[in-house]
Amino acid sequence: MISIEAIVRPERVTQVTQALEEAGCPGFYYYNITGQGRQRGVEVFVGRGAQMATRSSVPKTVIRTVVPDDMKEKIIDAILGSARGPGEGDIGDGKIFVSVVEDAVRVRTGERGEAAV
Amino acid sequence: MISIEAIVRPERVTQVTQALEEAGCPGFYYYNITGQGRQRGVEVFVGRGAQMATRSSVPKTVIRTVVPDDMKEKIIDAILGSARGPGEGDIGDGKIFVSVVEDAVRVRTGERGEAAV
Amino acid sequence: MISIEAIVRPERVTQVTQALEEAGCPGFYYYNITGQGRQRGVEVFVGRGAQMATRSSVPKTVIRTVVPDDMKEKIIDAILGSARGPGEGDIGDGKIFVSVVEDAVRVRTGERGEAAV
Amino acid sequence: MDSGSVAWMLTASALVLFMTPGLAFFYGGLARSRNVVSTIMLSFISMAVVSVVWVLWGYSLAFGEGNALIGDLSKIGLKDIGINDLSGEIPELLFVVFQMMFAIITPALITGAFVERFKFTTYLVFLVIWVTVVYAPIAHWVWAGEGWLFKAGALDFAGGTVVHINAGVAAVAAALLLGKRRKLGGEPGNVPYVIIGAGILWFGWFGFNAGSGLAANGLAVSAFLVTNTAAAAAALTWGVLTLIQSKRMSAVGVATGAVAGLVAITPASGYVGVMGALAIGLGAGVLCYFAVRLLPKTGLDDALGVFAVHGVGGIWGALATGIFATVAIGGTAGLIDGNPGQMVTQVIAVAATGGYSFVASLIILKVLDVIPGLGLRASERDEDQGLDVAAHGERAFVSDGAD
Amino acid sequence: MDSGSVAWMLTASALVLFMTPGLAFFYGGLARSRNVVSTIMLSFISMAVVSVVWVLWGYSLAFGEGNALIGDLSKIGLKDIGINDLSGEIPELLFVVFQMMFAIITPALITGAFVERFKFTTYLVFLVIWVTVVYAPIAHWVWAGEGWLFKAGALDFAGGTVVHINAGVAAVAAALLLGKRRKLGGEPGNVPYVIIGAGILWFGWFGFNAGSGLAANGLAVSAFLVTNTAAAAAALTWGVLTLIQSKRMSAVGVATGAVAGLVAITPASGYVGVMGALAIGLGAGVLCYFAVRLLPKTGLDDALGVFAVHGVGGIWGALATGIFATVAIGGTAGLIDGNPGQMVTQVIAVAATGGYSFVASLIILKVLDVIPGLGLRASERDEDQGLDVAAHGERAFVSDGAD
Amino acid sequence: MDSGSVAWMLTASALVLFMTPGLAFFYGGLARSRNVVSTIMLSFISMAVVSVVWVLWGYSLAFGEGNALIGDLSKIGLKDIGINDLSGEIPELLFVVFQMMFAIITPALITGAFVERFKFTTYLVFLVIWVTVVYAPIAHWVWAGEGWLFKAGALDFAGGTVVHINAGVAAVAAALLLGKRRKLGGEPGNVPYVIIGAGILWFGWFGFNAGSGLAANGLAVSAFLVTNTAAAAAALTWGVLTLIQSKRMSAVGVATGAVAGLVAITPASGYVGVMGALAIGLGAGVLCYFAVRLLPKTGLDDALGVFAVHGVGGIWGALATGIFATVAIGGTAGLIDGNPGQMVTQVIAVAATGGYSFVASLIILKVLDVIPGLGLRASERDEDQGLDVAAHGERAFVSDGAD
Ligand SMILES: Nc1ncnc2c1ncn2[C@@H]1O[C@H](COP(=O)(O)OP(=O)(O)O)[C@@H](O)[C@H]1O
Ligand SMILES: Nc1ncnc2c1ncn2[C@@H]1O[C@H](COP(=O)(O)OP(=O)(O)O)[C@@H](O)[C@H]1O
Ligand SMILES: Nc1ncnc2c1ncn2[C@@H]1O[C@H](COP(=O)(O)OP(=O)(O)O)[C@@H](O)[C@H]1O
Repeated sequence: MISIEAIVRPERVTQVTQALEEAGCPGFYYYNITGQGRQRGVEVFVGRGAQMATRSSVPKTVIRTVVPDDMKEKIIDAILGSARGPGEGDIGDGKIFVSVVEDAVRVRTGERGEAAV
Repeated sequence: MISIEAIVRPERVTQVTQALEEAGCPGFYYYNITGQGRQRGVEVFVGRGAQMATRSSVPKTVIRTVVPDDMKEKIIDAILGSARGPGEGDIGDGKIFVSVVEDAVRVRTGERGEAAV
Repeated sequence: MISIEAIVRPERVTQVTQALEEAGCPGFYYYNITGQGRQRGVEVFVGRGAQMATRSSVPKTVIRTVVPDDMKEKIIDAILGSARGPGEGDIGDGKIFVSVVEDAVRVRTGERGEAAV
Repeated sequence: MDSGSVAWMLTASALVLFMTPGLAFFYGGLARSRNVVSTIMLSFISMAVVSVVWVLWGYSLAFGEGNALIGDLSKIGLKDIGINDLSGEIPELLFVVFQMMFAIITPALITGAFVERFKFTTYLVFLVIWVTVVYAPIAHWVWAGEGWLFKAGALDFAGGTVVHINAGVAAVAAALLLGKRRKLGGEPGNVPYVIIGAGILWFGWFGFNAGSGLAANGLAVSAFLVTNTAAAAAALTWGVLTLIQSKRMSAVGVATGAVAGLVAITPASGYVGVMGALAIGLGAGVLCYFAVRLLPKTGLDDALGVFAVHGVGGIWGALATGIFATVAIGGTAGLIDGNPGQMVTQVIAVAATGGYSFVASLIILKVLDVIPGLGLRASERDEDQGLDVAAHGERAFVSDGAD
Repeated sequence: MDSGSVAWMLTASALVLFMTPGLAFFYGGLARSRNVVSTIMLSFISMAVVSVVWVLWGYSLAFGEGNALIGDLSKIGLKDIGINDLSGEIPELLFVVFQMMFAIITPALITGAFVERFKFTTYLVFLVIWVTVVYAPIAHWVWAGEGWLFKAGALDFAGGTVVHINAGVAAVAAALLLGKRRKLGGEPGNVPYVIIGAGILWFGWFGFNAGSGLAANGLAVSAFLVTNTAAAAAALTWGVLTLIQSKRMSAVGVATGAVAGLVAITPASGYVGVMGALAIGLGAGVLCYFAVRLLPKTGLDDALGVFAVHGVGGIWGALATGIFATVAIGGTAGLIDGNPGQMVTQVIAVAATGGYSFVASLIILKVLDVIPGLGLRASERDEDQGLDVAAHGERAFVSDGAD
Repeated sequence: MDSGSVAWMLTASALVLFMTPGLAFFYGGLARSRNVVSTIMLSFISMAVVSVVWVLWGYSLAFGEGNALIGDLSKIGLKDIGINDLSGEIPELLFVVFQMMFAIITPALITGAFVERFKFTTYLVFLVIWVTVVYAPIAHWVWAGEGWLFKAGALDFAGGTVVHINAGVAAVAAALLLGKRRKLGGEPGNVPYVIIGAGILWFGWFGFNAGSGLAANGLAVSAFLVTNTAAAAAALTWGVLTLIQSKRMSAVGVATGAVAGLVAITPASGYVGVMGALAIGLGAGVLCYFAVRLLPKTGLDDALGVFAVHGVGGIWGALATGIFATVAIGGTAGLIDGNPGQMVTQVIAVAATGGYSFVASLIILKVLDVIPGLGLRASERDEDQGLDVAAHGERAFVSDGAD
């Protein structure tokens, strides 16, 4: 099994999760993070609303799913096809990281391995 | 070392962490996520409180611990024994994912490997 | 590629992320968690402000970065050099976990592997 | 000068002012969380802008003598109004202040249709123009001695036409021109904000309605009582409807119901008794509930349902005033008391204020849309990012550590 | 009709109404975060339900002439009360309104014992019955001219027995029948909500107590002063006790202390001077603090400590009124002023109101528990999931992106 | 006794009391999120501590007859003040109450310089001493019949010197002795709290200023009007300045601007007309905006900019009173009306109150710093961890599941 983690723009979460469902992804979860990469942050007010500072980090959302190895490309394609903003490829659209998962257990049944995913 | 991640119901966090402590788990951390799997979400009000929509995702909590390889089954058992809701095995009780951790460092001391966990 | 996850004190996030930037880290993200380890929690008021209980967990922040393998030690050093509290090595300063990442994809371009990080 | 009435009207003015931050939270809680600050600001800034406009020329246009359609510039900058000049039992300046609070909240109500996509700088210009060109004349028609609707005998004790219908139809005009949000609203971002907002609105509305008689007397008391009764009846009605709908009672629904009841009783509050108030509240609960459910099907993105609540509730209230008005309270009979003619007047008032507001608001917004450098709609990028950061350089909530 | 008194009583009524959303936040902040909406709703919905009950029959049962035990139906639907009919210096309808606000908040206070597990639909029925069967009679006993406790000379200026003891013992009855929550409370979910709630309560309590003389006069001022003094003294006392306990001063403790002081001064506010108020506040701080610490050891899950604060504080206040009442303020002497007999009357009032409320509340709840389709307790699954979603279809906070 | 004035002053007192929780949220929202509770508590606890100090000895020291510099102990514990003893048209006890609310909020204002690092237990001691040694004398100078500034004809209608300059310079003294926070502030932690706080402050300020004439009359109305006008003008000014600065309008900036305008109009509110108020608001917006931008460059960590807003705004207001005062409103002419001498008096009042407050606050804080067991600054560990947990054993927000 592999774990696929996609760091995406928060406003794309609905689209990406829909695409995952359509791609047959059995389950996933997501959470908000603060990210920093090439995308430069924004100017924000600090203190009592008269001074500004640049915040280099931006809000992102991580969507993670654990799937059988053979779904890898399908899932990646689903994410690539749904996570891009309106501009078709802007800095800050995010990343996907893939890593190996050794084992999985379904709490309800105690099932192991791919059957548990 | 291995990383064990358990996705559980938020209301079971206290029980699971207690079980982990009892199983001799050296440390762990947890955070809230939004999950989607077989468990169907709930109907919620949207807008100004007269229309409803089904939210397919549900709040869950991830509990993660990194432990020496040989503690794997003990930890899994502890989680299985504590994460199930009152119904003894309901859809949505959650999953456990196990993966390999290559190295660990204790910030305080700089210790490496299993000693750092 | 490897994934480096550092669990640090929330009040050290600015220092650590700065150190990461200086170490040439291409990107990272962070999120708040609740952690438990050797560090004992604090006494807090419960209920209506007359009874106390000990909360064993403490707020921490996870900072995660995915980097080429050869940056491992540089990144770890950067974290070790910036994550420690004023006391130079207190219990609760945190941990670093290293694991393997198989693949990476840049959403914007579809680039793969180290080029995507 | 009656010091008791001065005391009450000072209080009532403060209460009505406080409604605007209340509205800011009510609307802010309904918006998605990356637009909380911007939604709040749409209401809050009205306190700053309209206060200034009102003392400079707004009051004079609304309540200067003028003609049947509009006041004049005789009171510009409030000149020549001494601190002891009276308007009835209270100083005229107190009337200025009390009326100012109404002028502040009315455009703020419209902004429920603007949220998550209106360009803030354009909104500032809109505020100035709309209060001048739409609000002041309608207030003059209905409440000034020379106003044609006032003379025609239209009953609007505290602003059903001037405030609510006016704001409700302006919201429709705005939704038409603005178009849909890129991402439609889902669950409200912060239900407690909605509740505290509704609580403040309910509290402040006592000033709004019970202050509209401009005196501390039996009529004020009656207005207070019927205001509370209608709010309660509508809140309960809405709550029960959601319970029937889904076995769950929506807190946002109850809060919205309360506001719908408050809207509907507004024009009637000086004319009807407690039984009339129960009927008005019940009617408001039912009508606005179905309006909130059904109006989105038109495809119009009146984001927070301003027309469904203030438009529908305001129209119902204006008509219900014609139905339930009773001589024993306000000296005028309505339909039930045997005066069907009042209904005609009420319909005219609704049509005239609604019609004028719709057309004028549409024109104003259209003009603002095409002026280079203005334009109604924030950029797609800003809308996606959320207007809090894009238009105000602020995030609502910043936690420690990872933020 | 004195316009100054009308002005003040309009304000006071609005202030007391505002206390209920304040209480909603106070309690809402103490609950765990997945029950914020439901806890808030338990208070907020009382504004909708009780307002209607009150104008329909509640007021008549409480203040209609009747006999020593209960009013009658002569004022049902407030019929025949004209807008200029007086009750003392103010219109009777203003008395109706002011008293309504007390009837709204009293059952809301009880709900601190209901949180996180009471079935909401049953609660709606409970509200109607409890106000009718428990609140109205007790209000009649203590405040109506014919009421037996009134005639016996029991002193309760603003509701120590009628409101606080009443709510406090009803909470015990509820906790007994409901049983424990599946997961007991830990840290409060939202401390700022507790503080803003306490702030609103403190603010509104000026209306509650200083309005209870029904006039804008020296007695109202005195009640205002002692109210503030007792609140401050109790807040400070509680804060210092937590400091002694743990070297930390609990903000929730200070807020709770303030409420305890406000509760205790309520019956006394028209009878005692500022030194009496300091003593009452100090006593309330100490007694309620230890009650909050010790009562959970009984095993009773009075979740937010309603009895510890309102029961204990109310009893202390009722007795303290008998101790500290002074002729110079309210015309009646207490123990210190040489009238030990007053203590007897106060004890009788405490026992009678507490006893009746306990028994009647227990019976009502028991009956509701066994009626098919009702029942007191939410299902285990709903309780685990949190009542916000289960009973209201809403989450308190929804953030963007991952939610 | 005029019941209308009593009604208004009861209301005004309640409004001013409510400002302190408002300030608690205003400041609390500006702090970083692990110091929300502690920042709120710095304000909130003042209600508990100062209320007690005031009735025990504070009022007597401030308003007991005494001499030109300080009152006496003749009214200690408010002894011998009967409930019907008058002070002008209202009971003296009402004057006691109203003034108490000012004594509560003044030290709370200072705490904007304390946040995130002041030791809470030391703060409790500071509160008692500061109100006694700094606040009471200055109030006596300016407002008591015997006070030397009062006699000198210094104009301060509602507390520009006594409250704002006083708090502003005390904040500088505190920042000097405390030193910088270990981690300077960034984005405000909770913008909606800032807005609701500002909304409550604006609302409550009507009591503050329009109550300061101690009667419900034309002057109160005028004060109300100019208060609103200056707040609006300053809020708008600040908002526009941020728009110029960054094309974004800061909500926190608008809220701060409103407060700056309210501060500046405070001393002037009984003396100037609406045009003066516009000028004062505009000036406050500009001056305080630049003060907030520039003062941090001094290296002084006045964390929430207390001096920049209350000090600069207060000084501007005091001088502007001398400029814009007009006989038609308050009976005294200012510079524009041809009385340049008033400016001299105003400068003296600013210098005297500011100078005394600065020196006395510095000494008090220095002494507290060196007393063993006290000390001004929390430990490094506590500061890092955040004072909510360290000093109050509480976290502001606890969510379910992972918390
Ligand atoms: N090496 C990395 N490790 C972990 N997260 C990263 C890394 N690089 C980028 N990210 C995350 O991905 C997000 C998008 O990356 P960014 O460099 O801004 O844009 P792009 O992926 O389009 O080049 C960042 O905000 C950060 O959250
Ligand atoms: N393939 C997956 N990858 C990641 N998380 C998953 C996956 N499947 C399920 N989950 C998580 O586990 C939770 C429980 O899964 P669900 O399918 O609802 O119940 P069950 O595990 O009992 O079959 C989901 O809410 C989701 O958060
Ligand atoms: N085995 C573990 N697995 C996952 N997280 C851990 C583990 N041990 C510790 N942690 C995390 O690291 C934090 C610091 O650990 P702790 O034992 O308190 O201090 P130290 O690392 O200095 O010994 C904990 O709060 C927890 O979040």
